Amino acid sequence: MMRKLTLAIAVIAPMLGQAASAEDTIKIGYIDPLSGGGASVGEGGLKTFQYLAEEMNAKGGILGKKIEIVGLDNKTNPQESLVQAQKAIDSGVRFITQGNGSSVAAALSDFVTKNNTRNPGKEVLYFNYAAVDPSLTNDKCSYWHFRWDAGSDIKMEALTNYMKDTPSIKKVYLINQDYSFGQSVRTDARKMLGAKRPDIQIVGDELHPLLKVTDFSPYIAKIKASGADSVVTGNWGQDIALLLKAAADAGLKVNWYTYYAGGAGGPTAIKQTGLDHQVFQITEGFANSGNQAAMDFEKAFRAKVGISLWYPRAVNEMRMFKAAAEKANSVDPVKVAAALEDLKFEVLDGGQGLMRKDDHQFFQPIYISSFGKLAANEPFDEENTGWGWHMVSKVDTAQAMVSTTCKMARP
Amino acid sequence: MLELIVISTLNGVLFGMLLFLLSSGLTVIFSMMGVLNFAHASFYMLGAFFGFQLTKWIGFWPALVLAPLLVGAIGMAVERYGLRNTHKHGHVAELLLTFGLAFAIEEIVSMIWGKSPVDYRVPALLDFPAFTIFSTNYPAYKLFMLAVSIVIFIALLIVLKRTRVGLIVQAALTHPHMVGHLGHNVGRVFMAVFGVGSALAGLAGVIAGPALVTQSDMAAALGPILFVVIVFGGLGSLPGAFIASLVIGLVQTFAVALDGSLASAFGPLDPSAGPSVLTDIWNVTIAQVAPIVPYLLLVIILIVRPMGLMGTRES
Amino acid sequence: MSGAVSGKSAAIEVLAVEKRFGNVGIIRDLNLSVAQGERHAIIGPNGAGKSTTFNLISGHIKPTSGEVKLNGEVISGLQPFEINRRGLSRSFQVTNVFARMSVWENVRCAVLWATGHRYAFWKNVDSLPEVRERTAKILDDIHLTHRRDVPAGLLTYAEQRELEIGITIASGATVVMLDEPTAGMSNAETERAVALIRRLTEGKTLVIVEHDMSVVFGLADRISVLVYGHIIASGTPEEIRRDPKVKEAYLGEEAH
Amino acid sequence: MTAKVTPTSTSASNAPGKPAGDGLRFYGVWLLGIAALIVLPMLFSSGGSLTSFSLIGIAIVFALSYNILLGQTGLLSFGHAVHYGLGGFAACHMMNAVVAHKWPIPLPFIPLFGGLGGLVFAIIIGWVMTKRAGTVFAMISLGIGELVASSSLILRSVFGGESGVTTDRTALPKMFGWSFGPQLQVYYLIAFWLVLSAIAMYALTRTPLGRISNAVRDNPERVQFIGYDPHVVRYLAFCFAGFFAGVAGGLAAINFEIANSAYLGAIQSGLVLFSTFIGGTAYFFGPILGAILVTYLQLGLTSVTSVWQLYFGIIFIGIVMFSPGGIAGLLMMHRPLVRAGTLRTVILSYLVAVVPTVALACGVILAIETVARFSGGETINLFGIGFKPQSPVTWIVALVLLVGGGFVARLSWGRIAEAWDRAATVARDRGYLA
Repeated sequence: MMRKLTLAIAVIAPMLGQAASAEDTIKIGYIDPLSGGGASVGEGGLKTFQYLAEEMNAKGGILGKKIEIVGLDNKTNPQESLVQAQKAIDSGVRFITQGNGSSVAAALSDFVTKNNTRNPGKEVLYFNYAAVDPSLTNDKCSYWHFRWDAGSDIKMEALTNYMKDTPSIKKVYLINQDYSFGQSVRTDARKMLGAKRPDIQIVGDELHPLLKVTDFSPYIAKIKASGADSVVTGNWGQDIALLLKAAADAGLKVNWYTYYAGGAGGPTAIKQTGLDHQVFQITEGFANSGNQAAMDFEKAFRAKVGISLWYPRAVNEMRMFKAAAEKANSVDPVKVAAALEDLKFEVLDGGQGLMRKDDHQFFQPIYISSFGKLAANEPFDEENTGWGWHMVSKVDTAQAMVSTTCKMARP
Repeated sequence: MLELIVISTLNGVLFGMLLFLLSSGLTVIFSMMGVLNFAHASFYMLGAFFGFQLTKWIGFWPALVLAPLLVGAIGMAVERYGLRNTHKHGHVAELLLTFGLAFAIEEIVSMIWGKSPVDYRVPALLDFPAFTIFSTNYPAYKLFMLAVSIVIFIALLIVLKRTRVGLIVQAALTHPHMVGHLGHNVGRVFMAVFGVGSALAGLAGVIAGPALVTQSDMAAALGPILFVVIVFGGLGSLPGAFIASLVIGLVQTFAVALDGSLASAFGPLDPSAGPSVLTDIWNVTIAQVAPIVPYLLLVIILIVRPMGLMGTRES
Repeated sequence: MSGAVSGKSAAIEVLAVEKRFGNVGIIRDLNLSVAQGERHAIIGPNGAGKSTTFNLISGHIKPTSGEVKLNGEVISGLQPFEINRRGLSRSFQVTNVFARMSVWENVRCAVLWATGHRYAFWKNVDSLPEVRERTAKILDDIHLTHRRDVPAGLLTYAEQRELEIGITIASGATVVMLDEPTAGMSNAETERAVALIRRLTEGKTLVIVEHDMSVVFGLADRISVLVYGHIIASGTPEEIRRDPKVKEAYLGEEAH
Repeated sequence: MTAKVTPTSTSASNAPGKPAGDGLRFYGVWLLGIAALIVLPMLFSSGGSLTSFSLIGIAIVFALSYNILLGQTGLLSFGHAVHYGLGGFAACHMMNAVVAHKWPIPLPFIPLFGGLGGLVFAIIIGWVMTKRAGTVFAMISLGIGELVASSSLILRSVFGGESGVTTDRTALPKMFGWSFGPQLQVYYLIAFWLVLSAIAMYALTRTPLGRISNAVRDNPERVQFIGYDPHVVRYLAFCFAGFFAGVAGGLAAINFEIANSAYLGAIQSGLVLFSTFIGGTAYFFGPILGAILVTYLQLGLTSVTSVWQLYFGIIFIGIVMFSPGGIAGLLMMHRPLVRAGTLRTVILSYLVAVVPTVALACGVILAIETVARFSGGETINLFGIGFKPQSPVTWIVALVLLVGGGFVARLSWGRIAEAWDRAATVARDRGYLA
């Protein structure tokens, strides 16, 4: 009986303790993997947001309120994300940010939308900093979802614009993770390359299991056998690092057009392959962009956090959040959402960005950079390899706009 | 195409031999003690992480010897202080103990070494292409892995055929009930077998670590395949485990290499029909289903030949 | 070897049954006939194949060749439960009860099929009057009513042997086979068990394997002597006592 | 608590023909449970509590369904989540179909379709799987689990690929004017199904099939000689377990309004095994305790420590090694002592052991957290005392607690064993213990 009683008390006690948060802090729920396969990426993101929050707090926060980042582990699992989101909301969080996994993003967007319809007055905003599935701003778009990363279609638009003018590309091999994002990369690549460079041959189109392959050498053997000169891949996390590692082992020499080669482990793997300026990345910013403010920020960030800034968009997100709150003179999610719509903003790496009202997609300049030996004016290397990112091409905001099919349901 | 076949065969045999290093220990432990060691893949992971850490401290070659010994010692401790005490509660309890252990080991590993892959490099001595076949390099390290696996395989054969413990193990494989009649030595024999099995798994981890990815979920990824191997080969059959390891290794590697789908064989379906289960199955490539091929094999063998490929016992 | 009682088919008929494990023949050309209502004992030295014979008849193992008939119907090749449903029930030499279940549950489970409840998942097992009565009766018969709620695994050895008999007869099978029911019992316990067996198998066909010759000769109507997987003699206790082959092969060596 | 006592208890059984008082108590417990379910959300009405209660309710149904296999029939499954997940998908598709075709089926009936989803798969795959029990069944269940989980990513039209299938529970026809938008209404829906399923599953243990399942668990060989085919028994039990797991999955689908491949996966299968075993498989209420504890720890510990799963593992290993009957087994061990009136001495020995045991536990926690936070350097907060993971003081405290606490705890456990033996002897003499 005693045991039962203590158990009961133990069960109940923490439930009582869920008091509302103090009014003078703005809690942002960071929902991303902090354990399991995606943890390295998730932890990097968490540190980035915490750094940004500290930086803002040091300058007085937003409208005098301090910002607190609440890290919530979703184990890259949609249900777990919903549990964590609910938990966060109950503890006073009104802004959620998440990036890893489009399936999580879709679930969260859906959850937030339902939550806001069912709990008027307790609205929650969802800031998406990295889930790039185009459907999030097209058929599944939501008024409460804002995306700072460029959708995968936008990135592919920029990439194919670059490839169009590179006549050496003749045979392209597509290798992607077998899930919604990987599939949208492959479909967009086929469609856009077909339109812009019909002479390019797609010699392979591979989908492999997400985050499960430990040895890519069979895939590399296939790429080799296909005679491809370029590979396009949306792989991220260990899937890009191991892919490049296997390529290095097999001595495969092709040009790699990637979305996320800059993630953890990627630069090290590229250095090992010896592919000097043959691995390309499409981003909304990078360390050696040449923009002085961005480079200063990068320097301070690296000194403090110990990793390079993977997410310049996180900077844009947080600063724009602040701008919107100040514009609305409120941190009420409904007012912030309204203020964010069509908000123009000078992004970290320079140039004007726009949060489009139609689909809540942020449009900004897109960069294509290559990884290799650094020039004198490029101070930042990656993962202590001595190599770093080098500007190849910049696509301006106007050229990186794509149309949307979003039929936004407004409250 | 020929190039693909040669490379895939090499990779497949290599993966198969790695699987055998693990499944041999698992099979012997299962036959003798009736315990399906759920934590066997965790010992493999420990081998990889110990290998990584020791390589950092004292270099790869000493680590190659020391790390498996360490893992073997841990295995023996698990047998002595864990399984032996649980034995009285039956095989299910023993199985659950190893299940819990696998869980705890994964957590401890990720607690100490983190959750992201560690930078476990191929030793410089072996970091060169061994040969080039149709312009594809084959890394020397992989040949080294293959060599180590084969050496261990031969050593195992000799031990089983020539030594007393080997004879006991063999007897146990064919007549599991006989193990009870080993007398007062039974505890020590169990401990030794468990230790050697774990050490073999550890060795597999040390050599696989640099070639594959060394991270805290590597055990969970490999474990289920391991069970498929020993059920497929026939519980308690070492030759069965050997053949199954190679079959699964080759099948998985070749499945990745193949692009065929029903659509490519018989032409696309009428697109107006819209998406359905049929279109999913129709359009999926063999490469995409590669990860589920082992489990499909498992189901097929259970229907066709429930005791497994070489198995003689029903359970 | 006598055949069936005229007019009725034999309860059990074993016809030229052979059992080999690999190359080793354990049972060769086994012929046995047990008449309805007869108490038949099978005796023989250790390793003669008595338990194997039991296993062959009850379907625990399948004969390599030959036939087993129950009440005239061929049952060799059937699963044990199919044979059981046709009215043959057996006990085990090594105690084989449901250790974690209570004595009551043990007996009741054995009653369920025979009372027609089979795999029913829509009936409350506690509110089946005929099951309850029959279980209670059997518990009473085996003198374990006072231990009804004790897990079977915690009974004393003799109690477990009694429970074993109770489970065996619970289904009301007409043919009951008991494998060394008194093994390991003291004299007093044995006497009690024999009385119990006699009472419980009243009107049924009984086949019993037993080492204790006093039990065998006191209980059996007929006896078969099994040596090296072959029946060398079959007859009334008197006939067996006098049979020279038996004396030579069995009674001569092992005085019981 | 390793006293030499009787191995395990009887099954989830009640002796027949109980006196009227027992019957009253029996219904009393159920009514009390139902009353608690009704009152709980009134006492704790925050969204977080409601979510927790809902998840716990789902976990209880799931764990009870699992115990039909493990506790009742002796089948150790590593792939039970397959039925849970398929139930979830079935429920989601059903909800979408109801909305699309405007069928007059309100939300409260949806879990039934989840159950059917789990059941259908069990019927299809179960016959092959249940051919054998024990380790072989365990491995096959693991393989099937992996097969289904991986296949779900390939059969996109049914499983919606990585992102799964979403649905809107409020779009279904209303019942009693409830929209089932607010979590409170969902909670009551779950509670209703929890009660319904629990009663059904309890009733199942008291049917001929339920009892024969126990017999198959204890001795499948003998069952064949009392007229039953153990394969059929296992198969039927497997189907029932599949059905109720499907109901749980359907409830989860309603709660989350999404079903995806994670429902089917190894993690979910492992969790239900943990819950059931930690709670105790030998008693009907064991899995309920386990599900409450594990779900609660899962929700609560995650925010306290990043290595919460390690604590899970340690608890689980501890239970396997020292108390295979789980929490329920530990509790019920005391019943004969209570009846014999000898509990007091044992309780006293417990009280003596509390301090060193807690000290030992603190030592373990401190040691683990020191390792876990060593690189990060976050302070460990234990009972309001802050410990720095890099500080030698922390290490010494941990070591002292571990070694000292461990030593004294062992002594005190010896005392418990002695006290227990004495109490048990008396209980045995008085006839309350066999």
